[in-house]
Amino acid sequence: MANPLTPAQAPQTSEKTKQPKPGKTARIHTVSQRIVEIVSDSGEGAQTAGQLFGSVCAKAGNGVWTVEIIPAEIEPPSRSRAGASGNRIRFSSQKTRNMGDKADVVVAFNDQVVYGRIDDEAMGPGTILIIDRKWRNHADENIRKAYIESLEDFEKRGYDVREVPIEAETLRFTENPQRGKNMWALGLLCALFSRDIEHARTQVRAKFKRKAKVKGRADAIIETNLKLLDSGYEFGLDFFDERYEIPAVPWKEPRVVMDGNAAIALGTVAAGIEVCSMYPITPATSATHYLAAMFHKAGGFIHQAEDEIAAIGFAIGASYAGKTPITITSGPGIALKTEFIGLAVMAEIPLVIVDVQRGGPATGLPTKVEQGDLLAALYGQPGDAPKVVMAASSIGECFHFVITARKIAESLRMPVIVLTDANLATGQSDFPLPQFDEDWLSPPIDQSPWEEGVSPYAWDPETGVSRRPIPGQPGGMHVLTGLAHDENSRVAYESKINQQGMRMRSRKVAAFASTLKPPKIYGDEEGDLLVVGWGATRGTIEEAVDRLRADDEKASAVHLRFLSPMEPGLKDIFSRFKKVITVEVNYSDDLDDPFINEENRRYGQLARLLRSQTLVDIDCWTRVPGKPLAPGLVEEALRKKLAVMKGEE
Amino acid sequence: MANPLTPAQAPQTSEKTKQPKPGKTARIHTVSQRIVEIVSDSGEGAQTAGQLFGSVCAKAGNGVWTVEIIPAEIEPPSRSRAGASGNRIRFSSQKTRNMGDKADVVVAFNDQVVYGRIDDEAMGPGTILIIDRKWRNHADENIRKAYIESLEDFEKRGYDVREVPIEAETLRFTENPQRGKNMWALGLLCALFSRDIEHARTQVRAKFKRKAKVKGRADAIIETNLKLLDSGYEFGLDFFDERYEIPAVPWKEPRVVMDGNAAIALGTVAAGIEVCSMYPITPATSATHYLAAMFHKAGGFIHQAEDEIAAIGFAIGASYAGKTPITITSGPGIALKTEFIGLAVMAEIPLVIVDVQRGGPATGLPTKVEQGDLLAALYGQPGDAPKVVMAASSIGECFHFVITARKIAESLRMPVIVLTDANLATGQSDFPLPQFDEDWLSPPIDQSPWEEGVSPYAWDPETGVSRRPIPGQPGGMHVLTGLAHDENSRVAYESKINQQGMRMRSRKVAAFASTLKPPKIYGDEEGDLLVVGWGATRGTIEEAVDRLRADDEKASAVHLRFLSPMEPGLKDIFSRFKKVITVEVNYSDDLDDPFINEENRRYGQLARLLRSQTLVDIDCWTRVPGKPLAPGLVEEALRKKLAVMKGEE
Amino acid sequence: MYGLKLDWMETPEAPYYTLEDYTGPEARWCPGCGDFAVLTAAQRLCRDEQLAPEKTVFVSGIGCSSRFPHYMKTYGFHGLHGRALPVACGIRARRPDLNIFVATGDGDCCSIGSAHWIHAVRYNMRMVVMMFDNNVYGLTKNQTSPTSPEGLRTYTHPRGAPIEGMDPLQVSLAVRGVSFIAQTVDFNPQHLLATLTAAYHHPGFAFVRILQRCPHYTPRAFAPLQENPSMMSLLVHPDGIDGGESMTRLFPNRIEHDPSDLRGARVIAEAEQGIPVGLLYKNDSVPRYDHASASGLSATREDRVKLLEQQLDWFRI
Amino acid sequence: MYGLKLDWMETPEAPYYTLEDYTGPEARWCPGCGDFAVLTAAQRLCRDEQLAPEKTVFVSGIGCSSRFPHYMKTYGFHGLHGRALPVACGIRARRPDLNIFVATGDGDCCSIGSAHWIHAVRYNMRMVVMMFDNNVYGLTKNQTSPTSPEGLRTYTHPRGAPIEGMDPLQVSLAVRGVSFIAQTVDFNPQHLLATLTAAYHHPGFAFVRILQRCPHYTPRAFAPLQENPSMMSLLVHPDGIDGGESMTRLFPNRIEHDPSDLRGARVIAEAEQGIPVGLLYKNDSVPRYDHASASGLSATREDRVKLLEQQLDWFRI
Ligand SMILES: Cc1ncc(C[n+]2csc(CCOP(=O)(O)OP(=O)(O)O)c2C)c(N)n1
Ligand SMILES: Cc1ncc(C[n+]2csc(CCOP(=O)(O)OP(=O)(O)O)c2C)c(N)n1
Ligand code: SF4
Ligand code: SF4
Ligand SMILES: [Mg+2]
Ligand SMILES: [Mg+2]
Repeated sequence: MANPLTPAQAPQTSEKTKQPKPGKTARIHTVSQRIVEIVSDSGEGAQTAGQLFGSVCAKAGNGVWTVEIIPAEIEPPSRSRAGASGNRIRFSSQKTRNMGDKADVVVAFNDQVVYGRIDDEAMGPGTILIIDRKWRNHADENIRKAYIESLEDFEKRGYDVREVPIEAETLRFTENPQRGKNMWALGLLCALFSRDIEHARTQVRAKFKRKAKVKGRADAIIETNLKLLDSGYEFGLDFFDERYEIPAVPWKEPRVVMDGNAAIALGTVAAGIEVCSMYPITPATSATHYLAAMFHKAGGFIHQAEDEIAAIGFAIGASYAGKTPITITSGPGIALKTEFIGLAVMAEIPLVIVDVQRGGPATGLPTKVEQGDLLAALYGQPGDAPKVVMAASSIGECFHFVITARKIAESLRMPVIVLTDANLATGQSDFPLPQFDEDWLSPPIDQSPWEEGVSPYAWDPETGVSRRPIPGQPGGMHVLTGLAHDENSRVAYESKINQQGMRMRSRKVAAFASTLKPPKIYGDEEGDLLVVGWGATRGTIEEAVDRLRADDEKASAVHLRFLSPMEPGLKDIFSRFKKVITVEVNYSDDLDDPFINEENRRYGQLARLLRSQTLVDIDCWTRVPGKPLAPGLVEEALRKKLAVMKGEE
Repeated sequence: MANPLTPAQAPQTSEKTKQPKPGKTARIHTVSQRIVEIVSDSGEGAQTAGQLFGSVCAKAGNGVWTVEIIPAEIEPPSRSRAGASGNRIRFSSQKTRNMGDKADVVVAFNDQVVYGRIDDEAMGPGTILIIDRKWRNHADENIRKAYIESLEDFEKRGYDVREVPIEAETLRFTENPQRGKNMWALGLLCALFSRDIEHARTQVRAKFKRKAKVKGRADAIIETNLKLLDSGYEFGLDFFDERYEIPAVPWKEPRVVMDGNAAIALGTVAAGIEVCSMYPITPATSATHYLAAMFHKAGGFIHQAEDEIAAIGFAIGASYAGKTPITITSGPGIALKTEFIGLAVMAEIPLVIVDVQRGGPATGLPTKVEQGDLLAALYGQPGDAPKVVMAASSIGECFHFVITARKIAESLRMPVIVLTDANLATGQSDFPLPQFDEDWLSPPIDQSPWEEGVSPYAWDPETGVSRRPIPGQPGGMHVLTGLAHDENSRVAYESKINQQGMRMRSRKVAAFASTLKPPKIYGDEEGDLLVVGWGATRGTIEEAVDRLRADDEKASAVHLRFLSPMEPGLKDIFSRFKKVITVEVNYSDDLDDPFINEENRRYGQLARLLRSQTLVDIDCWTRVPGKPLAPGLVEEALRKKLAVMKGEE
Repeated sequence: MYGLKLDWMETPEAPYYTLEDYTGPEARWCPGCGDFAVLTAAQRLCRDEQLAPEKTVFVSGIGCSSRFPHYMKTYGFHGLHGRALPVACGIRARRPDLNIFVATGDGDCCSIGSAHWIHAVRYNMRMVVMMFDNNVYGLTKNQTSPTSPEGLRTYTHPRGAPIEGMDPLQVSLAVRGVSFIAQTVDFNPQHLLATLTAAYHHPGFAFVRILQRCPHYTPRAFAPLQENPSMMSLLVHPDGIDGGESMTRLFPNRIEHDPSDLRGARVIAEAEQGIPVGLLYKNDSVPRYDHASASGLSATREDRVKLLEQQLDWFRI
Repeated sequence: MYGLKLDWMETPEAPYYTLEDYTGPEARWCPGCGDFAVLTAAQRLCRDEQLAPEKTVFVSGIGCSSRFPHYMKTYGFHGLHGRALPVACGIRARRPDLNIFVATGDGDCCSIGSAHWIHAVRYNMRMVVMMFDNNVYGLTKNQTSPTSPEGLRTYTHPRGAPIEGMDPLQVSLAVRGVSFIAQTVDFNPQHLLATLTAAYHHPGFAFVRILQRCPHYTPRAFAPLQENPSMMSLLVHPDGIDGGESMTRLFPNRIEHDPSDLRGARVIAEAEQGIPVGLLYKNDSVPRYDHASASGLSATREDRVKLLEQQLDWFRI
């Protein structure tokens, strides 16, 4: 979890750029992209170094996408596979929208965390592994032996192993290497990738200025860290025979880089929301941490409730009183909010609910990625509870969708669920600097007298939409109720009234659907294979499709932002492809599993919805690895599907 | 709500039948069925009279189906439409499996409750309306006037109105007519339908014996009620010019008659369940009331928890400790249990969950009928939570499904949801006397040493099934967890283990599906129209289909008992009909609603599932009237569909 | 009350609200139900205090007593079973201007809602909570509630409730943040009104337990108190609830109790000296969470835009 | 302990359990976390009492402390956040033979789980509840808990927790049905073990609040107590918790307190005389709901079949 008090990005400074000392003459290759991981035991700061390196790359004009490498425990034992903590940074001279496949370079503070990355299939033959050589001389013989054995194994696996005196060098500047190695390593990476060291220094300065402010000895800390950075950098210039340059993307607009939870926090500010009501839960909480650090400056208030039920209840109260709120949670929290979401639908209470999905079911994989809550978002409530469900596919969308969701919630008078996931939540990426728009903010709360004769649910018969009286408005008095009710919000048991209420609530969704446009197709408008996705997999799917297209396969992709209602025109789009398949990070049976056939197969969640809605025979390829899908994995799966198709033709 | 201490049926007695005095010579018509309603203000006992009349009819060998008429308030004001309280009894010389259409006879204690029935579309031209004439002479002029006006209106509506001195006659035997009119009316009905008055006397005696036991003056009360019964009976013999006889069904087996909640309570006893953990909620609570009155005799225990979350948590604890429990609730309770159901799936905890569905969403229509929880039962949990979901289509199935559900839950080690609804819960019907089978009971809890080397989730790779160690079993120690875990129940974050766990949990459902048979088709195996249903609508749908078939329409029906997994062979069955349509009591958009087209239409819940699973273009006709669908209504809807089909052909 | 409201002192534009202005559709409780008395008292309170109906919200959960808002002519929120308090807290969060009342039952508050109850006491957000304690679940027709006395026969416990009922006063008094705890009875309209009035004026979370008759299911729960008022003890003190001389006379037993004395309140809650009626505890200086929650209300759009831009700038590359 | 267990007195078949038999996989808490001490104490308790591992169940919710069952070698149930107690009650319902321990955190128990906590105290079903109070949400990384002191800076309240922390002892003591309330500290292993032992022997619901150090997020929460033991008061009494002379010496302040004195316990819980350590309240004769829940255990299959047939007969036509 990133410290909310120390966002990864420092403000721009205009200090003069100091020219670094040139090192030995190395071959500098210009390449279009690289994937770097930096991993350590938890507490050794690889996450910070990774975040800073990501920022430096972004600053250098590269497109970046980072993925946090998070151990399960808070302080796992040192030198353990499961304890690997750090960051993966993919940066390139293009827009970068997924984590990529195998790492090109891994910087590891010990050999065991490397195994954590191997388990995660993060490395492959050719990966440059930069590792601290300190273990060679470790006091404990077992550790020495383990290290040597690991190194042999690494060679066997085809990694390009480079031992480097990370700790030894760090000790030249600080007594506690645990708190310095990361900066040295950052310097090393800056050298390897020909980054502007002054950018890095600015980042480091800003980072520790904030951090040190709390602990109160800013200058000394900054000084030490800068020394470490420079030392690593110079070591690198000297050490590497081959170095790399990744040209900047020719961006047209100014950009920002942040993680998805920060984007949600900023979206909340931008949407004019005043109340965020929450109960802590991984991986959603850090969004509220960001918010907590600054929301008060806009007069906003965060309520940490006694549980998730109270959190949404409080939000609903605030909404009834005229202040459309946000509540941010993850799967188990959504489960607990089920009943209140039903009430919000029934009584037509605007509300923004963010579900930062994690691995399920139950407690599942709390820190890991999954897209498993789609059906629960749509169908979790007993009874018919139509609502709007949308899914962000990028960090920029995390920001913008909160704004959109508040507007939809208020104009349709219903809860809107925004789905994101652990991948977006903790990964960083760049997107265009949002240009503030007055229209984003909610209008000030209306306290003028309510129009006489207008009932509190004066449903427009065509659209189901009605305006709501807010306490304080003279003449608007009514009793909101979760019981079936008529236009006047009077409890009613008559058949017709029940049917009408249901119809009006459903109609709002249909009316809203009529305002949506068909989704854009990525690739050709027709072809052999259409890949359908939703949520954070967008960049991955599109990269896989790009690779197929590079091989002249007729593949395209389409990505859905709205899941309820769905964007129109899907059936028509699907009809133009020989095969349609969803790629999702949730569970589906495979067709060759025992007992499984097409009729009883449990499909991926989006596939189930699309099959029902379009009757197109949509296949699915889904996996639940607890981590983002690599584009290569998707590519491989799609290639197999194409091969089968060709075999059959 | 029926008093649990006074089940509607008395034990058989072998008293000698006394011949009633013959009345004036009336024409006695033999008819195959009749629908009778008896309605009063709440507290005037029409419900009791109705229940007893139902029992008398059942006793006479008719097939019966009763529907409670329940007011929204506990004690609504007298003479109010919304206060109509009573019972509808359909009885016939065949198996009777739905409430039928318009009532043939309505006995009403005042004119206002008749309007309640009119609002409910319970009456039609020709309905015989037997009404208390006392209002003609009421002290309050407004009431007198209202009564006369009502009567004129009733005539205009074509009812066959018969004024009868209900209260006046009652006053001859008791000072408080509120507590006597119902027995007099019961006598009257016995005369009208040529019922054996001695059966009625036995019922009345049994009923008040139990009731009076509590209040302690049994004999006097019984005596008065019998006098009232006889008086009504004799009045009726004298009064009616035309009377009816409904021959008995030639049953081959002994039968019982009860309501669905009593059936669930008895099923719980029969299943060998020891623990029922619940929180009160309409319309589920009466099941636990029945149980509470007798469960202790089998050593069973009912826990009324502090809320629904605790109720299921307690049940899950009991299950972990080896005692598979039942928890009984309705929609809002299911919502609150969402998270724990996910845990039960994840940790593979057997559990029977009964959802007595009511009108939703939110508080909705608490006493009314709906089939709105199907998708929530399947998909309510965030993450993938495969489980078995089954729906009872009759009161007999309420009994048997609890037994089946416990067995499935234990053998698959997962929660099983049994769906019933307010219609089954409070309606009475007859079914064959269950013949006890040793096999119904759960085996005694295993405390023998756990087999060495067998892990706590030793999943059979083919079926996903494993045996569970129960606390107390030496060697079986393990930690059950809701986190992703391996075979040893160790928390695991590895991709493969997560994928495997998900696969095993899904596999169990698939393996179970392979043991199911395709559902039987009601009617011909192929034709023009196939109506698909689930739950309590079965009898209604089949009667509608019968009527179509009587007109040579090629219509058939199929009813699903298992919703997850679904019974096999559906696609094949569907392929043999030109059109397939579901009939459900939940919401769907109509195709001619504004903005609605086939692609964005929100279908009925079963239709959504079937479309997705079979890709057959399944239409739906659904309504949410808050009451059971009348067969005539379904018939009409289906005829329209057939007409459109023919027009199009 | 009784004409004491000096109409002529009001500005001509300000409307004078009559009982009528607070009276919604005819209430639908059983005849003799204690809820009627509370409804009357609440309507009187509103009239006496001249609360603008549009500035007044009655929030409830689910239960007979939770039907309350429907019978008022103010704003109302009839939500979910057990969840009245989070909703009321959410309403209060940014609306210091509203008058907030909560109607909740013993099941609603002390069973399914107990987490929210405990925490609402902690938060001490200004509102009046009327906890209707009829010792039973009324709306669902006769099940044991957490305050049902041991042995009470209900449909879930036909052979008697297996454990003692809990004491909502004692529990509330144990929560840090507690600032107003009172008990009253529905069958003494004067005390009831005086109690609700005191609660209304309390600057914080005012919790009032109302012993409420349910003739339908627990006809004997409070009948002994009504028949024999000496089973109750009226709490008297200058800082306590003053229902006037005529009301006081109805209680033969009185206990002098200083409502600032928390320990004393706990002893009184044990009811060894009779069921207490009156103000057990009051402390006006307990910090209020609604002060924290409303602290940003004066922020402007400009503040927000500035924050947004500052933050975006921070993340800019 | 220390060899006092007389092995030779046991029947030859009965195994002697060593610490080993209760020690699960290596515990994964932060270095210096107080949870380790509790784990050690629990394992010792099991060994000292020779609890059959297969008859022993540790139940927990979610939190750092709720990882507890994983590190035992007994049965365990690591369920949902806030829901340990309903599960434990359900396990107890029909299993008088099992030893049941609950591990729950201050967030797990006093925030999301507070309804169950209150009601579990009421039910008084036999079990030992270890409430790990580190004044913070540990597992989710530093958010305010209901016991966080006012002003504590956490990630949800970077400018300080807005209200006072609640007192779990006082709240528990207010619930009718309460039968055992004790407080101990993780940094005094002897007192900790003695307290858990007393709790284990209590015939009912034994609630133990453990002041637990979280060096990671609240390093200063209990450091003052450790540094200055005179901030604590040891409760001493012949019926209290006896940790032995050596342990007693570590507490400069002592209060003589009879654990049967509920009112006294409430005063002590206010901590005006220092943070109490020891047994606040104990009453062995409070009725137990697990007696009611297990009352049908002796019923036979025949009883059941008879009931079924009798009932079916009743409904027969
Ligand atoms: C989630 C949920 N569970 C259960 C119910 C059913 N229910 C409605 S009111 C009620 C209890 C009412 O008792 P109480 O709160 O004491 O109010 P009273 O009717 O006695 O005034 C219950 C259990 C519900 N509506 N929602
Ligand atoms: C329903 C649900 N909500 C939230 C969470 C996230 N969560 C896990 S542990 C925890 C709080 C832990 O605090 P505490 O109970 O004090 O235990 P500690 O970690 O301090 O030992 C939270 C909020 C969750 N797992 N499930
Ligand atoms: S059941 Fe009881 S509480 Fe409910 S309305 Fe009737 S008398 Fe009042
Ligand atoms: S965060 Fe605190 S409570 Fe959790 S393991 Fe670390 S020290 Fe222990
Ligand atoms: Mg009540
Ligand atoms: Mg904690």
